[in-house]
Amino acid sequence: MSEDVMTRPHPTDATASATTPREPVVLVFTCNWCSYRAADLAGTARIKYPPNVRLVRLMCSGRIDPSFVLKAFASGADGVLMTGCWPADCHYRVQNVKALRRFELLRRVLEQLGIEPERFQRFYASAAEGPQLAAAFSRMIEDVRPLGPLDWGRLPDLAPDHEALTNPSELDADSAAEAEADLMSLEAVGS
Amino acid sequence: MTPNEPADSPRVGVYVCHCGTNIAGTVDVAAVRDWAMERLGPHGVVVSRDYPFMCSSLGQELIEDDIRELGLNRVVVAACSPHMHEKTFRGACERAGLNPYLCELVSIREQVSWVHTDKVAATAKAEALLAGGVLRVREQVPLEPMRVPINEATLVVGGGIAGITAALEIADAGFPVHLVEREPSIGGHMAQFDKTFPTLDCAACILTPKMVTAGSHPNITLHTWSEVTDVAGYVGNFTVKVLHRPRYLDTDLCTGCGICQEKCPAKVVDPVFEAGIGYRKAIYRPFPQAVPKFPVLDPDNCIYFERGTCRACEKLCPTGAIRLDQQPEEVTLQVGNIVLATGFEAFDARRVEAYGYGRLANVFTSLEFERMSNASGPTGGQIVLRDGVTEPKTVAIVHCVGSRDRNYNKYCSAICCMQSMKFAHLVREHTDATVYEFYIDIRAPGKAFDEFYQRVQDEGTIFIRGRVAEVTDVLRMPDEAAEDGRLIVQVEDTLAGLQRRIPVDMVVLSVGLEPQADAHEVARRFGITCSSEGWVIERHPKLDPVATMTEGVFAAGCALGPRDIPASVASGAAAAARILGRIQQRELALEPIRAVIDAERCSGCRICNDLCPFSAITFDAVQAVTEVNPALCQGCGVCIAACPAGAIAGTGFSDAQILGQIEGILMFSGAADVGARTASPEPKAPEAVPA
Amino acid sequence: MTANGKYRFAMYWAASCGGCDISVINLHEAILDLAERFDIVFWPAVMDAKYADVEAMPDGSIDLTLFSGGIRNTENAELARLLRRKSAILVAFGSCATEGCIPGLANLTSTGDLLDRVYAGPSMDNPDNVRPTARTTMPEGELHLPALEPLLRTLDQVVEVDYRMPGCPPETERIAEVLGLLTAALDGKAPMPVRGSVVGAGHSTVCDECQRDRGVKRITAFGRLHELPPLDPGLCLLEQSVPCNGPATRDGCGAKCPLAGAPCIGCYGPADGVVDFGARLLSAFASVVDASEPAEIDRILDGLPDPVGQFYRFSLAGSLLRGGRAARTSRSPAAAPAATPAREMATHGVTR
Amino acid sequence: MPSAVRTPGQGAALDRRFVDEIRATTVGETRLETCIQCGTCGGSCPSAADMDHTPRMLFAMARAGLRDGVLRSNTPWMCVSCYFCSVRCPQEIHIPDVMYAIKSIATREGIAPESIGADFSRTFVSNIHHYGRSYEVGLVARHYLRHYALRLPGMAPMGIGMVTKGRMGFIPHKIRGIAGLRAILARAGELEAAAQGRKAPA
Amino acid sequence: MSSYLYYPGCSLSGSARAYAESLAAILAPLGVELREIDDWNCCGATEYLTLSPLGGYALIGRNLALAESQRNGTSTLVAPCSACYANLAKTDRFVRESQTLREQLNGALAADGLQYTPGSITVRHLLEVLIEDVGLDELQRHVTRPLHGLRVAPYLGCLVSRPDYDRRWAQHEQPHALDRLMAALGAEVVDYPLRTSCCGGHMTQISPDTGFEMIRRLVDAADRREADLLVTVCPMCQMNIDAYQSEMNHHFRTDYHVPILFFTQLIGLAFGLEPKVLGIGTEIVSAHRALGRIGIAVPPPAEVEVEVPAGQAAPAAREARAKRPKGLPMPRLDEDER
Repeated sequence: MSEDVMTRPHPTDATASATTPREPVVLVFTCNWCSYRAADLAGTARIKYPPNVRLVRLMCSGRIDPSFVLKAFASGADGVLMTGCWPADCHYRVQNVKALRRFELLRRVLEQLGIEPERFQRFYASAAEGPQLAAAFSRMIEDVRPLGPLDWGRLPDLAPDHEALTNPSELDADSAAEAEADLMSLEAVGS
Repeated sequence: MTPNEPADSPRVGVYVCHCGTNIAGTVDVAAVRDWAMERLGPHGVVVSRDYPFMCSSLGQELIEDDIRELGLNRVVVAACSPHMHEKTFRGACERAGLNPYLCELVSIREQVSWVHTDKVAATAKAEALLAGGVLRVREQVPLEPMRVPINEATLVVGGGIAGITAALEIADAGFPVHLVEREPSIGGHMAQFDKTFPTLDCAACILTPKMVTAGSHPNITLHTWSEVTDVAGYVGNFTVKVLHRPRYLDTDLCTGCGICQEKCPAKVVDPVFEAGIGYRKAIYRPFPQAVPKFPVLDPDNCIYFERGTCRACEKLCPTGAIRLDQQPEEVTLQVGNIVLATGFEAFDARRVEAYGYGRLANVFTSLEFERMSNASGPTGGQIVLRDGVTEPKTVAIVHCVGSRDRNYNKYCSAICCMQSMKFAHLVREHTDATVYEFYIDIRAPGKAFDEFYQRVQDEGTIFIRGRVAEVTDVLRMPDEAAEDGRLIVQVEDTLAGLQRRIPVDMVVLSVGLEPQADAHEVARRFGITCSSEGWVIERHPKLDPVATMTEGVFAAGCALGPRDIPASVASGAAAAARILGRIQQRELALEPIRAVIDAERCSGCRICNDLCPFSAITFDAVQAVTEVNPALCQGCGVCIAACPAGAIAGTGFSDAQILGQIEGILMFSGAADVGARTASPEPKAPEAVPA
Repeated sequence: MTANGKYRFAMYWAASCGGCDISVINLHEAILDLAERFDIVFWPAVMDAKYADVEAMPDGSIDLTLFSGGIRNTENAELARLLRRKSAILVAFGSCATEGCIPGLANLTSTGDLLDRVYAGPSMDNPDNVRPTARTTMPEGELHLPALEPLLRTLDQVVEVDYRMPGCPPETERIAEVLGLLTAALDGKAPMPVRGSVVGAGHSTVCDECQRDRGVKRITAFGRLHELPPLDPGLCLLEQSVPCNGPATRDGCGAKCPLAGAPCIGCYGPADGVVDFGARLLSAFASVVDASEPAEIDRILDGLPDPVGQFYRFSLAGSLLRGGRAARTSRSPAAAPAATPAREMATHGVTR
Repeated sequence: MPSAVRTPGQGAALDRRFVDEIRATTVGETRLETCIQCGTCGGSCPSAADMDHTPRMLFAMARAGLRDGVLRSNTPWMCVSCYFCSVRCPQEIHIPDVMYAIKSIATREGIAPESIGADFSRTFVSNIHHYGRSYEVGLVARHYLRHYALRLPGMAPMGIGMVTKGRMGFIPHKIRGIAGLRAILARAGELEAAAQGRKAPA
Repeated sequence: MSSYLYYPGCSLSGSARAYAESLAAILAPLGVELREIDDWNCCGATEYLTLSPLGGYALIGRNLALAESQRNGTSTLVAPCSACYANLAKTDRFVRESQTLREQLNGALAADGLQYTPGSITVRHLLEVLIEDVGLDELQRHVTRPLHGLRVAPYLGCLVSRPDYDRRWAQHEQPHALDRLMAALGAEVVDYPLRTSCCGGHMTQISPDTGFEMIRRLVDAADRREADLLVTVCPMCQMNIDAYQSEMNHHFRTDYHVPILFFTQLIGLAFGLEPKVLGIGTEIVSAHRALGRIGIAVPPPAEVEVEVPAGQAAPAAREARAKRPKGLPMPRLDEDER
């Protein structure tokens, strides 16, 4: 066992972690009672699914605030999967129905914003349906992969306009620097 | 939103568990440890360690020491599922004087090492989840658990042996119990049996006393011929509605003399207690030892209800107890805990066409045989063919009917092997018939089970290893069976490796156990989860086998899955013990996960008013603001997500925590190299010139 | 402060309609009080001025700048930075500056399509398909035009702002209050509002000011006013199937629209601490849809033909996603086809 | 009846990959590895009496790697494809499909035990290759003269009946697309070889 | 006029001519149109699969591909031959569930510029169509000569209700569809537990002893239950039981005489059609005597009638039908769907 303690923080840098950047990342919202336990079950049963599926545990799918989904996309998720108990099996009786209603409306908004329906899906799993849930994870990845990365955080391709931005006669030195920072901020979506 | 410095600037300690090789085998824990230090330093991580078993006392001390010595005010443990060890590590924090809710558990076992194989990807995911945990815990605030009083009364659903045991245990400890049974009498399936394996003691002899005690116990209220129609509230304070179906008689007047039953002209097949091979009257007491002693009238078969005439029972009842106009009545009970002991249903043998049950007269099910072999059963304990007189000369007992079969139920019903061998013994006991047992595997792992197997072999029962392919009355040769009309059991004797056609008089199908037909409905009503088949799911299959996912609701007996009498009794007693423990505490600490409304910001739009199934949300018309009753709030968070003014906050799962977690999970992930920059706390826009 | 003891005041319009300026002018005689206390050093809407003059001013020398309009092109961005440098107090003034407002809806469209719409649209006679370019060389020399940026940004997405004042436009009486407050603060007679906070508006939502009676909400249909039976003047519009944004919209306007029988369209933006106006509102609406079957839910939601327009009319640029896919993949007008299917875009412009 | 012990090939080295080979050759899923040896198949089989191994035993042999023994067994050739076993199998093993696979491997390797069975199939198939339809007269005639010359007398009434009652067409019907059909079958052959070539045991 | 794609299969133009003729005869009154797939090929029975599974599926696949390209209006393909039905249905099922097979199959079909879209064709057996789509009521409406007094043993054979990978049949072993159809025609339906037992298929060709024994079981059971005749929906079954019955008798030294007809033939008779147009008389084991008993005159038998000694009926059967006054109640059997 290793005991060394490092107490000096290192500077953050923006390089990506070890996962292949091109492999889609899917954020999954789970409810505490059914789908999260199904995920635990998938674990206990050692059922394999793609590693870039990442879970966020809430008490109920009814807690899912559309902002969470938007936040996920804004922060770089390529897909978002809403999971919860089967309609009649909600631990809170009927709250997953509210989640369903929000899903239906949010889906319309996302489509209007140009986000493919495959990127935003929902799935029901009872606490016993670990294998089914794991399968749903794999399916979701398969659905999203062909669409390529969503990269919402990425800077829109400025190439043609960008050179106009750096028009020497209009910009002095430090405002050029600002212009750079400015571009950064443009990338800083959703913060 | 995230992560503008929380009130106290966070000092986070990160602890990565190897869980032996469970995690370390797939995740490079050392790398995760160092990564957390480097990348999450700016987010408040001041110490990062790994340890083979964080949950061990040494591992916990590690955390406690750091809290004291490094002044940690947040702790993140990357280990197993929070459902496994959240309590453990919260305990550690508490011991070190840190509010337990400032501890976050990140599951890198169930969600990473156990479900992935690629080490690099798994490690990266572990890091991402860890980042999520850190950014989430930063936004967490100290919380105090909610304390609620516990109602001392307990509801036990199901009056079989498991339910009766649970009821008696609790009642004997001096607390009130409501025992609800769907049938007219308690006793369940065990009351139908003659003998019990492997000891062969008489079921009635050991069950009846318990039934009587339960029936007369001052602390037990029986609700037979009744069903639970609604469950509201939460652990410690459930409100339960029970529907009493009309017995069509006044139990205060009825002496249980049985004259009505005697005189009733309507004789019908009894599909329940007599398993379809015996008869009862339209007004009947299912069996002599029934508890309570009162009969019930079954309107579907009552001549009066069909034609409006007869009323024999009414005329002849010495105490005038018959009430043909009786209506169902609903009672409301207040209980603190619930035991579900709803039992099982026998597999419907008709579904296996090849065995001809229902088509071939002399094919019987195990339940039919139980009744037949029972001294108080329709044949007075005689083993006879369907004709009611002929004694069989050869009997075939077929194992695994509807069990261990992907066409019906995948699982092993656990009791059939022993039950079948009990039958073999009973046949030998009552007749001198030759008995065949057709089995796939003999499963006799219980105490004195295998000895019983030996015994039955000694008694001359012939065991043939082979799953019966079909039972038929079509003879291939006129002389195939000694007499016509006898049945042929066609099977491969797998040990001899040849197909055999064995003529027998009687076939007994040892049918499997299935969950009650309405298991899913019941689970829904009680807010618990059950498997796709319908068996109740335990909170933990090994460590918490009688608790359910829902606080205050326990399960016992075959509701949890097929099991024999001793196991049912044990689980009933276990559930009772768990409940008694809670009752003793008088009050109960609940997770402080609640919704809180900021009256300042509530505009009284009333969007949320209709969203709470626990009626925790009320509207104050005077102030024109909405309020949440923390005692009723279950913390689902629906109203929080619904409030258009953002005026409802959620403790334990606040927007800030969740948004932080999302950001953390994605900030370093491959898909969001930009996300990383997004997430770093330093502001991106150029600093404005100070005014 | 100037020699004559007045504070220096500036107001600028970036991508905006000028409504904000008019709302200030609407102060009527109160504007004289403004002139009493402030020297107007730069206000293109009411007086001539050169950027060069502003650049000439010492940094931080303008005491108060009301900045209206969103950042749509390089000139807007440039002026935002310039005024940030020169001003002690910079107020994001009005819906455009605070959350993008109507111009922000252009974030649903690529710059290419935007220019096509204007320079090749039905109302344009442009046979040579002339397009604006950043540089144009003329015999007299080279001309420069500000270039469109792919997304319209809110002021605080470009520079740090001191205060935000919502409204399209901000209500005149609120303006008067704010000017009064800030003058008092500058005089030292009152504390400065917390930096970064919202001024000239309340902390709750429009329903707080709306006098209509409200009951629990169970929505069985959404409809537009002309599609609905005559409304009960005393009852909550939402309960009468009118998609009213009041529940999610910051109060401060006096609930004028709903009280006049028109649904609130949300110009005052989100309430305190709300991350995303549209998300909140759609969540609220969806939560009270009175159906549990997908088909039935869909039927009811069909009553909202333009969800983004409904939920993000004013706040798209300021929202979490800032706009639509098309704008994110903007390309030079020439390269941009009339409409590019989203699918294709997923694989576009990923190098960098 | 002979038991696995006397199976020829027993002595030969066990082929652990045989089950995989069968899986690769079977269309649809085999689930062979899930067999619990319950004997439902052998019990249900109408022709089990004439098999030298019951299906269950054949599967056990396959799993044990007795490749030769399995391929030489007459069991698959005795399968009448009545599917009783497949609907009753508690493990949902597609037994008849597995039997086809074993037969095809056996014929491919020329060690089909029951030459009559393989031969009938070949005759039948060659009909198809010629005409695209089954040509009963040709089939029966050729097949019987080959194998059942002695049976012919006993069959006279039947033969006569069939003919006199016009139930035997003497002119084979050839489909128009015969060339195309042959092309398809040829291609299928290639693909199958390719597939198995990849999966075949090293 | 409901219309279907039609795959007759080889035997209907040969040994099962009677099936084809009787079918043609009853279609018109029922208002059903069968559109034969142009240039279909043999389904390979079980033989092709034996030599080359993939080849077999390609062979069958060609027919599905043709059907797909020729479907206008209807996508339901009707097969009167159980073996063809099972093969076609199974192939469609497998290409639906197996990506690999889908690619291989279409790869092979491509050799002749064909391709099949899994699921684009629904394969159904003639029996299913007559019972489900036309309906017993409609059939009954056309009955002018009820088969009263004719004791019929309904023999479905294996390949209609099995393998049934698509789970279309509620019962795989004892379906009562044919029973109910026969009852609708007024026939007296014999309880025939071997209704889906195997006729031996090609065993008569490759292992006669096996084949004969399987035929004997079927014939014997029908005989013991005093059936006048067997009725079937499968050419192979008809062929085996009819054509090989004499050889079987010869083999076992027995003298069974159980005629077997196609269900379409009995439907035709009940509709009052002439035996001749229904191909009655083409059977080797003559139904002359059986039909005579209900007053239907058919052409004289081609071979010498063998007298069946009376009273050879199985006591088993008689006892089974006997009512018992007292005894334990029997479990109730719910009316099965098919």
